[in-house]
Amino acid sequence: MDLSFTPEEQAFREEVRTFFAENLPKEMSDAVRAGGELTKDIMDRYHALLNAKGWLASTWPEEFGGPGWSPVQRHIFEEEACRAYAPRIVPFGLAMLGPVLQKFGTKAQQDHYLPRILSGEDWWCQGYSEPGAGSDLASLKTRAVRDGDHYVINGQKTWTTLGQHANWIFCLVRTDPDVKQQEGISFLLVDLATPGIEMRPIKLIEGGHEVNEVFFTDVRVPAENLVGKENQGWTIAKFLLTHERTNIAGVGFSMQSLEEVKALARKVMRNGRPLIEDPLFAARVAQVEIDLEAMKLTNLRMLYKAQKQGAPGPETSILKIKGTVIGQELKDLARRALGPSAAPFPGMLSANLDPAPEDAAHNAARYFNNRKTSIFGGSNEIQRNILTKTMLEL
Amino acid sequence: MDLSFTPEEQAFREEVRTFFAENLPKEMSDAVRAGGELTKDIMDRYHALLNAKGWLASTWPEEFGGPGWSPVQRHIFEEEACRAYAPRIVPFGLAMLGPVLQKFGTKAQQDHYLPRILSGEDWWCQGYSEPGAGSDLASLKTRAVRDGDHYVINGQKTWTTLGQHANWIFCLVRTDPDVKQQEGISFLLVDLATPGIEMRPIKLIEGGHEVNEVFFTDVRVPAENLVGKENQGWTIAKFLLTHERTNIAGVGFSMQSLEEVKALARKVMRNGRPLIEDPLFAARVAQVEIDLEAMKLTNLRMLYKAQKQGAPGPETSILKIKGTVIGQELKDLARRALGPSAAPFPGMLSANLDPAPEDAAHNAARYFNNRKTSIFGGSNEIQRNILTKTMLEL
Amino acid sequence: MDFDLTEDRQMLSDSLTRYLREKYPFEARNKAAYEAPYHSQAHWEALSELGTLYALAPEEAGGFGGSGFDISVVFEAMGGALCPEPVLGALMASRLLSAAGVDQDALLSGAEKYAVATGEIDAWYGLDAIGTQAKPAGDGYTLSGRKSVVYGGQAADQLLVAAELDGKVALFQVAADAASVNGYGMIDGGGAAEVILEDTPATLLLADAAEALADAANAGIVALCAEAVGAMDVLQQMTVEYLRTRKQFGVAIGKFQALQHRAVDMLTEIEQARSITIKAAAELGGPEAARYASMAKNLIGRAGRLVAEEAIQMHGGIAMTWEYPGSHYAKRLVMIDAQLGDTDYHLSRVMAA
Amino acid sequence: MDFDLTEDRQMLSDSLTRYLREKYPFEARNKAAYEAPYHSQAHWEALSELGTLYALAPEEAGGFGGSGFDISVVFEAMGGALCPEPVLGALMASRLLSAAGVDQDALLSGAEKYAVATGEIDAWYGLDAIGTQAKPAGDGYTLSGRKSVVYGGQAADQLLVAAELDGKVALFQVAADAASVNGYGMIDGGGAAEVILEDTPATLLLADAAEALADAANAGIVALCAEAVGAMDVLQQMTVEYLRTRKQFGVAIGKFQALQHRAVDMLTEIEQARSITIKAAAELGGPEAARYASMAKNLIGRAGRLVAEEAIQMHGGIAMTWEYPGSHYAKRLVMIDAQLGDTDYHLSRVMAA
Repeated sequence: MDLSFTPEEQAFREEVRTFFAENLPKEMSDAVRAGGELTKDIMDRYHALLNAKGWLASTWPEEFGGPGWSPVQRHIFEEEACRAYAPRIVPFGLAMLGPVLQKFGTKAQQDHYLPRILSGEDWWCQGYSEPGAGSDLASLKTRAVRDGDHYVINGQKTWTTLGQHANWIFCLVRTDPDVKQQEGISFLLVDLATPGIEMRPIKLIEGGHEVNEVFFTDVRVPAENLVGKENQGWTIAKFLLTHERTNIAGVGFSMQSLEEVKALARKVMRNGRPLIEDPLFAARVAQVEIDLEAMKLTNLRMLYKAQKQGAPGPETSILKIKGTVIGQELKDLARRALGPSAAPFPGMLSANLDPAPEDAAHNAARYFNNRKTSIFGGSNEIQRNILTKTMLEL
Repeated sequence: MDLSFTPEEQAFREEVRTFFAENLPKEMSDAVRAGGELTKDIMDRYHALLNAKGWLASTWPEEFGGPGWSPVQRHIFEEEACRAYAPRIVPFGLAMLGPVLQKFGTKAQQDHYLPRILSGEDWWCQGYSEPGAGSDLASLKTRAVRDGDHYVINGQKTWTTLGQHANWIFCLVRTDPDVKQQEGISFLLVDLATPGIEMRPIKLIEGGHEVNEVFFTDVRVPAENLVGKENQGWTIAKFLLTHERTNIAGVGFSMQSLEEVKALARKVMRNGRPLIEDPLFAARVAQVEIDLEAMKLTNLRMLYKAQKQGAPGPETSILKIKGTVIGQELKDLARRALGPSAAPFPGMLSANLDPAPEDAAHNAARYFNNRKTSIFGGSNEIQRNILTKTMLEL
Repeated sequence: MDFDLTEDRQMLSDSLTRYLREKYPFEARNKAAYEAPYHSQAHWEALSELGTLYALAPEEAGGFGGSGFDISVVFEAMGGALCPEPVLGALMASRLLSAAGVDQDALLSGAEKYAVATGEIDAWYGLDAIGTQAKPAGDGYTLSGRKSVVYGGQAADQLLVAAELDGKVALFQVAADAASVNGYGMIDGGGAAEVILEDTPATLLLADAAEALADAANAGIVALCAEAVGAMDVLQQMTVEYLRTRKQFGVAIGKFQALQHRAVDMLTEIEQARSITIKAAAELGGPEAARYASMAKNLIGRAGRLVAEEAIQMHGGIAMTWEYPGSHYAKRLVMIDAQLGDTDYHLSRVMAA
Repeated sequence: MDFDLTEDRQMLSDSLTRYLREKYPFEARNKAAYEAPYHSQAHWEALSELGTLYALAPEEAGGFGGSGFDISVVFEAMGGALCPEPVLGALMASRLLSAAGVDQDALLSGAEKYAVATGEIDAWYGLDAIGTQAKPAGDGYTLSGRKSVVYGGQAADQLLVAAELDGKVALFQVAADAASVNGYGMIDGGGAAEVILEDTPATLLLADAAEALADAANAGIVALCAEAVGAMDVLQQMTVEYLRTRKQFGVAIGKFQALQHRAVDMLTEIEQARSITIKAAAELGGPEAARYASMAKNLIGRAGRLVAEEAIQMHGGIAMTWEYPGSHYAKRLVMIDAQLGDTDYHLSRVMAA
């Protein structure tokens, strides 16, 4: 039993910290601190910055251009990125499609697509969920019919995050409607410039544009864009959903939020005294700080286990459930700390008129937006079902 | 919309309050305050005191010797009884069997049994639950087979509260095993002196003797002891379970507990100051006080509705759920307030050695004992199932 | 004891509810709530004509209501429709004008819209730390300071402003066009303003306004609690309806017991919220008004958050969208906590009592 | 980073667990736990022979352990069996004797049982309000005061007593038979004592004991947290097993989703409790020991209550009975909160930091 990092890991942490200190442009960290939506330009430039260093594709093996990091190194990188208020890496190409192509793709697909992900030439988005298939993903209805050397897609995808920036989409489609649900699904790569595709924004609860609907009408996709075998898509989907779960607890982001909440509570006044001196608010902060401190260890314990076993186990669902609850509680505190000054619609007021301190004007919007975290990526209810079966065996 | 009581109701409250002030022996209220188990003698004498006043059978119509109170009067009586630290009325004969006999019993049964309940000659206990039939009461297995002018009972009942004091038991028994569960059940009155009955104590979590198991081996019961028709028992059981729910929220008891917690928190010291000055503890108290204040109104609203409709509706399950949660929270605070002095097994120490203040030595025992309230009388899970069907229609 | 509405109040409730449902449906509501001036003058006038504002004032002030139950009837109906009209300001101003003995015909007819400006960046909920200062100037006074997040301020004709005068909190009336009023929209709809006062001319209404402001706050709290109850009822109904119709894994998700039990817990808290609001309404104007207002606002703050979060979670993604009305109910229920004192502020008041 | 036990600790854990399961089964435990002297001398000796006490002290004190992880291994095993033996007093006393530089062979061999007497009726958790007074008397000292709920005091040979001397909290050793030790049993099993000191002869160990007492408390907290984790694991397993086997309405109740999800939430909190206990164990003896001990004790207090109450509720009536072992686990998990500072006390310490 030893909670310390090895000297090599400590040195790695220093290296990452120094890299961010020296190379992350202030405008990027300022934009992250401000809490609004990031521009495509910022995300592109951040990716380029990491790619130049060889750190962009943290989960990829070296043979494909990844840094060859251990899970612990990836964890350290994520912590330090949060600490530096770096943007998040957009996961669709790097954390999702990349590993899929590495495992299921042809050599030709790997050679073609992977470098374009790293270079930023392709921005991928995800075509998984459908209006009628949320938690029950396998019930998806979007059809792809083989027609010569093409598939013809008809149907609709939804919750396509940052699709407005993307030029490619990977989709789960139904290629055989006559077999058991899970057995008739395929995984297709689709150029968004193909005729018949329409992407429409979905405005979210807080007013932001983050997700989209994608409509497919007789969209012809070359058969070579099939990944894996026809009707093997469910295997790929499951691989993708369980593959990259090391950052599922969002510990780094919660540490960031905790720091923000504490700074805010020292700054804002309530009843003539700094809010942090209000014992009820201070108790809320301390309570979630304790839960987060425990979650850090829970996360490391499961990381350690995953590293030993070679893959994360079903117990990572605990990280998803508790991690999102902690993150949401912190966003609640950040909003609560502001009192009425949380209420103005973000972006309407100049900084000198905004009653909220700088960087806090989006706190209510972030609270509402953050409710998604317990819904997407397998809702917390689905995670409880998984744990019921796997850990409790009920 | 008017929350005030009528002048008549106010006068009634005064009358009850005066009665308790003038007539309730101090040893009784002291015993209730102390929080341990009450002796049979105290309960008998308390019943006699109320019976002499004509107030014992608060739910009975006047024709059977009840006071003919409205639901609001009953509510006022209960509040005042709690305020005076009067013992609880033992419900098995008065609140349960009495109304059953009045609705389903023969004239002969009514004439024989009802006066004996009032006089205290008979102490009834309840034979409902079985080891395998808790929440799923209708699955009960205790058999009664007709043999001439007798029924012969074999089986086992459990959770028979205060059965150690009883001379009679009313039982649900299976008289027809070949029909749908609910249709083969009958309601029988059994003299506990009948050969073949054995009552064994169940020691509870906190060490008290409050409930019992009852074993029936070839117990011969006269057929005239059947209430209602054979195989009509489930109708009676449902009537009994839903009939007397006005005090289900336990508001009076919770008000009593709140007062005790506040008094205790003013008395005991923590970190050199009275506990009530600890903002975290004070916040716990204030929070449950608010919930209780709301519950008082929720209770009155449902009482009002029941009075208008003639019977309580399914929404009274809300009273059970929230009422028990509030009561349990208060018992938790009463234990928590004591710190380590809650831990000594009650009754082991003389008052001068007991580290807990007088009347608080049972606080931990009461906390543990009180966990039963969300389990018995239809567990809170069963109440949620009921509300799902009736109020949410899901 | 009587938990039924009087016939008059029932009629008011029905007519308001019907108007809001038929004439101010959700698309119109969202347009008014999120586009300047963050309410609709036409609907404001129509609601005024229905007697909404008169119901908030007693007969001696020219109205026909003014009790806690009159207030809760109006605001529960408004909450059910998420009505963004600045009626709260009218209510609180009416209480203050009554206390000052000032005529309020223009308020009650809806001809003039009032906003009450008490909160400041360092003094949101109490009056102790108010920084706005009053100075005598000629026959009247001038005010200097900043009032923050003045609900309804973006649309107000008149502002009632709390300011320090001779070591006491006094109440002044300021014509909105005499001050720098910077209006904006709110994340949950409706509007507010930052009000900058710089030697702004003002009329003194009450030299010692603490009691009147406390009464106005208590009335405002009853209003907000009733509004929340109205909104919770609707959001609960939406959620249950969604549970009935949305299918996953081949069955309606309302068949999943874990969701059933959580929906029951929502229902339970809503009934508790309704109860404490009735209690606060009954006590309004009496000696215990502040205590029960605090109890109510605390419970509403907790219940509102629970109902909002659980409704979103049980809906799933759809309730995360702007298009789905439920999301706006959820936002209102969360944000209402920050008006007139939040959960913790009011818990502290109950603790101190 | 390494979350596996060392081979030595794994062996200790295994041998303790095996002993407790095979030689100290539940009926024997209940008899010892609830009948005077509220532990079993024979089992105490056997556990001592297994090296239990030596594992709690470092080599320089004559033991072979003494780190946070040694402590947590021992107490997690004891918690799993609800072992009522007074090992906690030995642990805390060992830390104090080490700080005082006093030989502790009799303690580590189990020959003498120690209890640590700090708490008083008006000063349960902190040292600030301690009322027991020390006076010089001849070559030594005498103590006067009352120490309350001294865990293990009913069985102790030696008492280590915190008392005020020259305005500081000092530490004294008192032979149990020199004081008035009034033993009793606890509602969750095991024993304690009220210790009345009236000019009782005492040996000064540390004139300024604040730091040593804080260290002993931190070690005790790690022990209690590990004990709770051991007990929670067992109670969780019992509950899940009951959910698998108990049938109502014709199906195992573990098929009801509402119960499934609550059982998952128990599991989650237990994993969190395990994590924070590991953290507190790792930090024991370091500069942040008190902070992480407080975090751990707070989380354990909350998780323990949740697991206890949910286990009882999901079992139903059976877990309300003395006969069912689960009820005793539930009691221990609730009552452990009151030892060495409860949920709120430790939350306050984290808030203050």
